[in-house]
Amino acid sequence: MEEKRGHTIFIDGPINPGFIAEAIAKHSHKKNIGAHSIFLGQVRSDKIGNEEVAAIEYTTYREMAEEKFHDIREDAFKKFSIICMHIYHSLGIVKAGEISLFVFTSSIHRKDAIDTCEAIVERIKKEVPVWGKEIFTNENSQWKTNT
Amino acid sequence: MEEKRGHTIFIDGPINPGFIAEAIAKHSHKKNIGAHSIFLGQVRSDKIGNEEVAAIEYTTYREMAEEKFHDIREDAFKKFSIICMHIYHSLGIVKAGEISLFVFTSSIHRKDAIDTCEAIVERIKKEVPVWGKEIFTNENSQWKTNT
Amino acid sequence: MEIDVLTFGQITDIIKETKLKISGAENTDELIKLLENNYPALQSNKYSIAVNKKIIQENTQLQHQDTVAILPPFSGG
Amino acid sequence: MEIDVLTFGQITDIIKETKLKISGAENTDELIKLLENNYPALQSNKYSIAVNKKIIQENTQLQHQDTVAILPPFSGG
Repeated sequence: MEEKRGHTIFIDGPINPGFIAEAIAKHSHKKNIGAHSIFLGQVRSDKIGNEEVAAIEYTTYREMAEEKFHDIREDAFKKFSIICMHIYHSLGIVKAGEISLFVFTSSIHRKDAIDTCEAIVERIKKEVPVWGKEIFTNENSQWKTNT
Repeated sequence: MEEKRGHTIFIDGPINPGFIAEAIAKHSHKKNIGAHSIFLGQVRSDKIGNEEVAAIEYTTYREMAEEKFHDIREDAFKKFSIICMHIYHSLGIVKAGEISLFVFTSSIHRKDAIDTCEAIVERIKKEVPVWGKEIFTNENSQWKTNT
Repeated sequence: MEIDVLTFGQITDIIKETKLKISGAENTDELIKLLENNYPALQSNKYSIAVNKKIIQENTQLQHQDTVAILPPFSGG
Repeated sequence: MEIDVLTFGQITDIIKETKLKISGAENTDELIKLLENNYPALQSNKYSIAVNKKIIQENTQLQHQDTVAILPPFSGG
């Protein structure tokens, strides 16, 4: 029987590229995997007037978020033919240019990994109680809104 | 004006996770990027009878492949709103569990990166003259067929 | 009957507390009315309501020690 | 008139050369007929034809020193 692996971990601060490399490398022993799909959310330095976003500070309702991530994971394994999936989301300060979201799906054939990854990203944006506060270069701030 | 960056490079042997991490890290100074989409093709150890695939040996018609990669890149920048894209494909021997294809797209909003990445992977599989020869554990071999 | 009310994001900016104990609300409609009376700025904010971590769409009966979260629009990722 | 013929993958396994020089074919149909005569195993293989790196769908006139590639189904990625 296929082992269905999944982790959802809040990470304090940005998600480093080296961490992503390690996550990829850990899958080299799973020799039935043919395709990986990865989504990364990077903090943009959007301009508003003369100011630009220097960082986003993320907070969450952790108990509810963890339940929601669990549901998303369970649903993904039911609906899609994937071998494993991992979700990592930053909390606290993530500077412009740094990565705050890392979704990683793996499957035998490419379509499953790609479709699952996209579906998970959409659900995270819509359903997981996380809030980003945009902190501007002049230290003002405003709450981010997702599109 | 947006600088439209793109590289297409054949890599001798597997694509290492550390190389992928470096590619990601290089984008941290592009502060208008909000989303990255990555596709990785990993060599599967498919079983055929009692034998399994130990490695794939990739060969290409390089001049035509490079023209085709160029067309794919140009079309992607015309059709999609992306900030940059990179394609790396292995040549030579790539062992089961190792990575042979790395497609990397970046955009302001997530949909553009995701859609472009998927479209590029489909075009590479269909249109780029690369051939994989599956080498089995008993050293027999057969030409791979894409689905 | 006492309810734990949790606030997040913009809602915390208005209520100034991340956790309140509220008595005298039998259901979520009554709770919202009570909160919007005490914090009128709430009325101009979009939010959803979770009772014990589940988002509700309709007025919901409350039990002693239920946790009600006032959730502004999510903006993770 | 001389044409460069390039072979790849399974086609190289049949023709045993990666590059041939072929004379006496005015167009791609004539070239294919000539090759299938010399290498009958070609007839049971799927392949497409590129003239000067562009895949062609119909019979195509050839020029001196054109490069014709015999391409088995791609299997990259």
